[in-house]
Amino acid sequence: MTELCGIELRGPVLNGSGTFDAIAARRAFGDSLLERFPFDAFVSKTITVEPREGNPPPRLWETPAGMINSIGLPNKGLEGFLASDLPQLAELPVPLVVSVMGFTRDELATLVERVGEREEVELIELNVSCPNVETGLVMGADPAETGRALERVRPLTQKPLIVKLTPNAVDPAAVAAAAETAGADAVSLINTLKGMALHPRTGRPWLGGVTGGVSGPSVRAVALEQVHAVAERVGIPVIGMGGIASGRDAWDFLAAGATCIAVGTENFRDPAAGRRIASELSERGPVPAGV
Amino acid sequence: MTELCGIELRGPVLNGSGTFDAIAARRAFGDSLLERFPFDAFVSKTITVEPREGNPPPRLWETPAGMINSIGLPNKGLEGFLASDLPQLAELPVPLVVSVMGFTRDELATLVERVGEREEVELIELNVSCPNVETGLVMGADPAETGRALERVRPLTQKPLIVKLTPNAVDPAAVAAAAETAGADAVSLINTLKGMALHPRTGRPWLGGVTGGVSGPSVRAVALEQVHAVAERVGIPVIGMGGIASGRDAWDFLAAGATCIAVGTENFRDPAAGRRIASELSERGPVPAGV
Amino acid sequence: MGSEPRTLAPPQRRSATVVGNEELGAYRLIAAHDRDGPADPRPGQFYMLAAVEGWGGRSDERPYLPRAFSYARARPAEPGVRLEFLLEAIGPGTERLAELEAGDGLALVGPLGIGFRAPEPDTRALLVGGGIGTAPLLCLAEELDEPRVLLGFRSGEHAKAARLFPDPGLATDDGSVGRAVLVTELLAEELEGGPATVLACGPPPMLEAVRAMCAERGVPAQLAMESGMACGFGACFGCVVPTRDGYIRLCVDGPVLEAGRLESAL
Amino acid sequence: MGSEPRTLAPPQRRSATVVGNEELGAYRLIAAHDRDGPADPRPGQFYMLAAVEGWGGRSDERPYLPRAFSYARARPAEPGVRLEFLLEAIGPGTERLAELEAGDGLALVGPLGIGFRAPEPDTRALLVGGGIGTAPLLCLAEELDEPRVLLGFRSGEHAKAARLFPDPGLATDDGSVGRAVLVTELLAEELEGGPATVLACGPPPMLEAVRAMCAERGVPAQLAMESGMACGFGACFGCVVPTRDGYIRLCVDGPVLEAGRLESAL
Ligand SMILES: Cc1cc2nc3c(=O)[nH]c(=O)nc-3n(C[C@H](O)[C@H](O)[C@H](O)COP(=O)(O)OP(=O)(O)OC[C@H]3O[C@@H](n4cnc5c(N)ncnc54)[C@H](O)[C@@H]3O)c2cc1C
Ligand SMILES: Cc1cc2nc3c(=O)[nH]c(=O)nc-3n(C[C@H](O)[C@H](O)[C@H](O)COP(=O)(O)OP(=O)(O)OC[C@H]3O[C@@H](n4cnc5c(N)ncnc54)[C@H](O)[C@@H]3O)c2cc1C
Ligand SMILES: Cc1cc2nc3c(=O)[nH]c(=O)nc-3n(C[C@H](O)[C@H](O)[C@H](O)COP(=O)(O)O)c2cc1C
Ligand SMILES: Cc1cc2nc3c(=O)[nH]c(=O)nc-3n(C[C@H](O)[C@H](O)[C@H](O)COP(=O)(O)O)c2cc1C
Ligand code: FES
Ligand code: FES
Repeated sequence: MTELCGIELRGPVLNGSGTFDAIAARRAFGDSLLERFPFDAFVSKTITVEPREGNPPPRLWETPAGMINSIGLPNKGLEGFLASDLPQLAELPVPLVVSVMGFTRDELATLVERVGEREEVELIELNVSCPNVETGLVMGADPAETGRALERVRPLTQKPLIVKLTPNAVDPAAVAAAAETAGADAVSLINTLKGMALHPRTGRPWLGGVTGGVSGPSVRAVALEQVHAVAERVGIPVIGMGGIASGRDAWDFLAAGATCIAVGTENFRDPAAGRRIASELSERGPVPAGV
Repeated sequence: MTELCGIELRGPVLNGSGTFDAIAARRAFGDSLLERFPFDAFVSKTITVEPREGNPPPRLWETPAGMINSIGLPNKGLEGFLASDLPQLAELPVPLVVSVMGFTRDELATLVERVGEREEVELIELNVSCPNVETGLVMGADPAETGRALERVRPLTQKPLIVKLTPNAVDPAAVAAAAETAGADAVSLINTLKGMALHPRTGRPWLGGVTGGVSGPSVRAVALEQVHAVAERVGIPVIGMGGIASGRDAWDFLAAGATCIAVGTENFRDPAAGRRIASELSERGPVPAGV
Repeated sequence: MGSEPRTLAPPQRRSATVVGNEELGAYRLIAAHDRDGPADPRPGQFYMLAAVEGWGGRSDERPYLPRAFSYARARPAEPGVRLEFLLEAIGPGTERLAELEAGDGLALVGPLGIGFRAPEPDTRALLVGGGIGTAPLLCLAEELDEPRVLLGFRSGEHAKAARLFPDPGLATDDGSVGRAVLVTELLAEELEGGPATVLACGPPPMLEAVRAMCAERGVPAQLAMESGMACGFGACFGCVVPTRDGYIRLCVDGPVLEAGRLESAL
Repeated sequence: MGSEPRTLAPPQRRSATVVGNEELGAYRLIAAHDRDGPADPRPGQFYMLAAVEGWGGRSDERPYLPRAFSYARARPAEPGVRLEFLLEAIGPGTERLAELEAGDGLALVGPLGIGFRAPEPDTRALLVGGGIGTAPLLCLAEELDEPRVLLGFRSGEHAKAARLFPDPGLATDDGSVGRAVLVTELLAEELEGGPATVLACGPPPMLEAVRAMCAERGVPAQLAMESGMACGFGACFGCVVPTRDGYIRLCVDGPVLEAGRLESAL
């Protein structure tokens, strides 16, 4: 058993937001997916206030030991999510975390308030890896900006708030500390690293969104350093992710100070990766006290 | 032929600072190294004012499609370099770039002044990926800090100054722009990404220096995005590097707007990588106008 | 076939054993014994494949992600199923798979996606394949009675894949085998022969030509499409294609689409 | 041997052809034909090796960097040289190399580093090897006349490597072969037999025991050491070991060091 912000989880393995669509997976795999659900808590893909189509294709590029994605947060929007997705996600056998992103503090407030009202939702994750269209600053890259966002939404819900940090920052630990001070209950990291690929023939950007986010084993060493630095700085639980593909990797992130870990890109290679990693982790034996 | 800050190079392929020791390589390979020297200009390992032993071992960790190093800038110090290394580097058949790092602006000034006096040296690269011990800010992560450093050293030499940017910044293009405004003649990027590894048994930091720098193909997509962003922002030449292992990779960096490229970690796999990449590059054909 | 021709996949990656890998002109026909998979995938469904050993470290340190392949044939095997894939080696992933030898491990997830629907009542099934797009038509042809199969290839080497079919109409770009026309010209002629349902798979230009031709003539058509995929089961949102009602994920809403849903197949 | 026993390497990675790979108890003996390399590497020198195909994509998506291996034997071959490496599979790199088959490509750079110097005049050469540290002693023993070779292994399976030597003193931890003592005990006895030069290679604890014993008795010793390497030719500064005069790069200033330069071999 693992405890995360007062919620009992059967284990420490989550999914990274946007790397597993339980509704689509149920279409492909049927209810056998629920019988041995791969995660101990399920994190939804990030939703926004307005519906989004996402970026034009191509959206994917394979890199050495990883990939770049330029998905562009396609989602049904707040109302569409609450009406059609949430009831289906509520059928999952594990606690639900809903990931939200606002392009202004008002949007973020709306999302936290409306999602927070729903009892199917156990925790809310704030994806702050986007520019605040008012200030132009990437919320998650700037401690003050992140603090202000938290101060705004903290009073709006009793539910635990997780801040998903961006690795594209000088000092993620400073951002985490600001989030903690402003009332965050946990932080999760890393989100994807900014990256790019060119068309092999034309030399022009390959991705429809021009740039994208790098993920997979190639980012693991960077993620582990940031998780270690953040865990040393804050007292709230840390959810560590970034290239985790085995129980050994998960063990490393826990040893670096994480309370839970999340599996992202590895889900694409194996839909049961979460479960496999959980069992490899228990076979690997106890995790030493945080380094 | 390639022109870099008014200096004629036989081609666009440099080495990344600290990834090829021409003096040691000559001990291993003899003068055959000079007959077909792998690079079109040679960049020295970064020197500091005082001699440094470097970090305790272990200094290396292999990652998926890359590695982490925690070398710690071992070097003979300014006087030792000028007295014993520079004369040997002057025997190389290509122009010499000397990389320097100062922990204060005064140190940087001393290095630029003394190195700039030596006519064996064609260009000077400023490695600003270190904290300024006075301000605590990592010079290369902060545009203003970088600008102030350049303003201080610019008057001290006629030689072209290259600023080596760190990727561990929110907006490397802003730092590059500040360097250009303050008189830099070129920028080079990326330096290594901050990363970490744990001991497989103890879970404690593997590297003697605790954290280190990630390099190799795993960082290429991140490097390409930063080179592209910087080349769009500045008018001075950009030296692109980060995971370049083939002519195709080099072609991508040139297409992204770089004038020259540098080979780093790939040198470790093949001492002739620079030459191999140069010929693969010419086989690959013309590079389209910058994207 | 049902309204949504989809056989469910076990919810994890499993390991099959390669039992054959033979050259077929420009392609390779790879057979694997999938002990733990369903014996009844639907024509047009696909599997995500990777070599168990040595998946990575090739050109550009790739491949890393699994690769999508329509199954070409499936035969019940005790236990499980014997699957055949027709493969064209064009990059690090397909090159690695093309090297697999009998006894090697083949990691797979599937069957995935939605296959071909039944032809419209009282119409002849016209199967149109271009190049490697021939693969899913093989199992499809087996399920239909007396379908007419039309195949187009770049060259005679590629056209060897046509040997897998009893008596296909054949076209090659260089005219080395069959007629020196585009396969769509064969289709145009066949469409004169009365009501038909077109079931096609091939490169985007061919599919677009088929789509336009069928739209013009009001002929129902289903197109098996391709896009770059990372997961194959709707997790990454990477495989979208534009349709009249917005982007859809080809891996869960396709890869076979009613032509009418598309403005263009390019 | 010269004052600095170092044969220069061609300044690029080249491709050799594997001509043999046989099991030798817990180890493998891999032979390769290196057409373009020098025929006279010096005992104690090493090569950086990688498989030409499939270097990567194993556990943790590794290996990526080449791996360092002392050559165990070298025989002139027209053209070039036939090299033999004794290998213990302990991780992704050595596991991949252990799978190489005759005909496969072996990428290599070398010979690298400084080998063993000649024993002091009028001394007997005592060669002391532990485990895989046996490898460089094989070519060294061939160069010396009537050296005494002492070898220690974990088990009988490992001790099979001793068969490569005419008549070695043998010790195993479990006593399954030879005596159930540490090889350093055999050394202590031999050191009673008059002036000697000790030439040793093995795990750090063994080397440290040898160093301490020789220091105590004033016996000259050379130790072939190990450290993690990325390049093997002085480029990365990653392979340093501490000596009385600071850190040195083992790949260019070693791997064979005069024991007197070390405070400890651990
Ligand atoms: C539903 C479906 C069914 C399919 N069925 C078959 C089949 O039956 N037989 C068959 O042979 N093929 C089939 N394919 C195609 C097959 O999946 C691809 O050929 C394969 O993925 C190519 O992988 P690769 O590593 O060999 O080539 P890649 O190097 O991945 O190149 C393939 C294409 O991707 C692009 N590309 C190049 N580099 C990259 C990169 N780094 N990241 C992302 N894209 C890149 C280029 O456009 C290139 O042409 C199918 C595809 C789909 C979606
Ligand atoms: C000069 C020299 C000569 C040698 N000669 C021989 C020889 O003749 N025969 C022989 O069998 N071996 C020899 N070795 C040792 C050989 O180079 C190593 O066994 C090999 O590099 C191991 O690689 P691997 O991938 O199999 O194992 P790895 O996974 O690299 O593990 C090897 C050791 O490195 C550490 N490690 C684990 N993971 C990592 C990581 N990700 N990054 C960095 N370190 C890690 C651990 O301590 C582990 O025990 C020699 C080494 C040197 C320096
Ligand atoms: C295709 C894809 C889509 C993603 N979408 C989201 C998202 O919607 N919200 C979010 O917070 N993170 C998103 N991420 C980031 C992951 O949750 C995770 O932080 C990152 O991928 C690092 O973990 P990994 O290396 O294990 O994938 C996405 C990642 C990928 C690869
Ligand atoms: C072992 C090692 C040592 C390095 N030392 C230096 C250095 O002294 N100064 C510097 O500016 N960059 C140094 N770098 C960074 C490289 O010059 C280069 O910027 C970086 O490795 C990215 O390129 P690559 O991926 O091709 O290696 C070093 C990199 C490595 C791997
Ligand atoms: S391939 Fe991932 S959603 Fe379709
Ligand atoms: S291994 Fe790179 S310097 Fe020794």
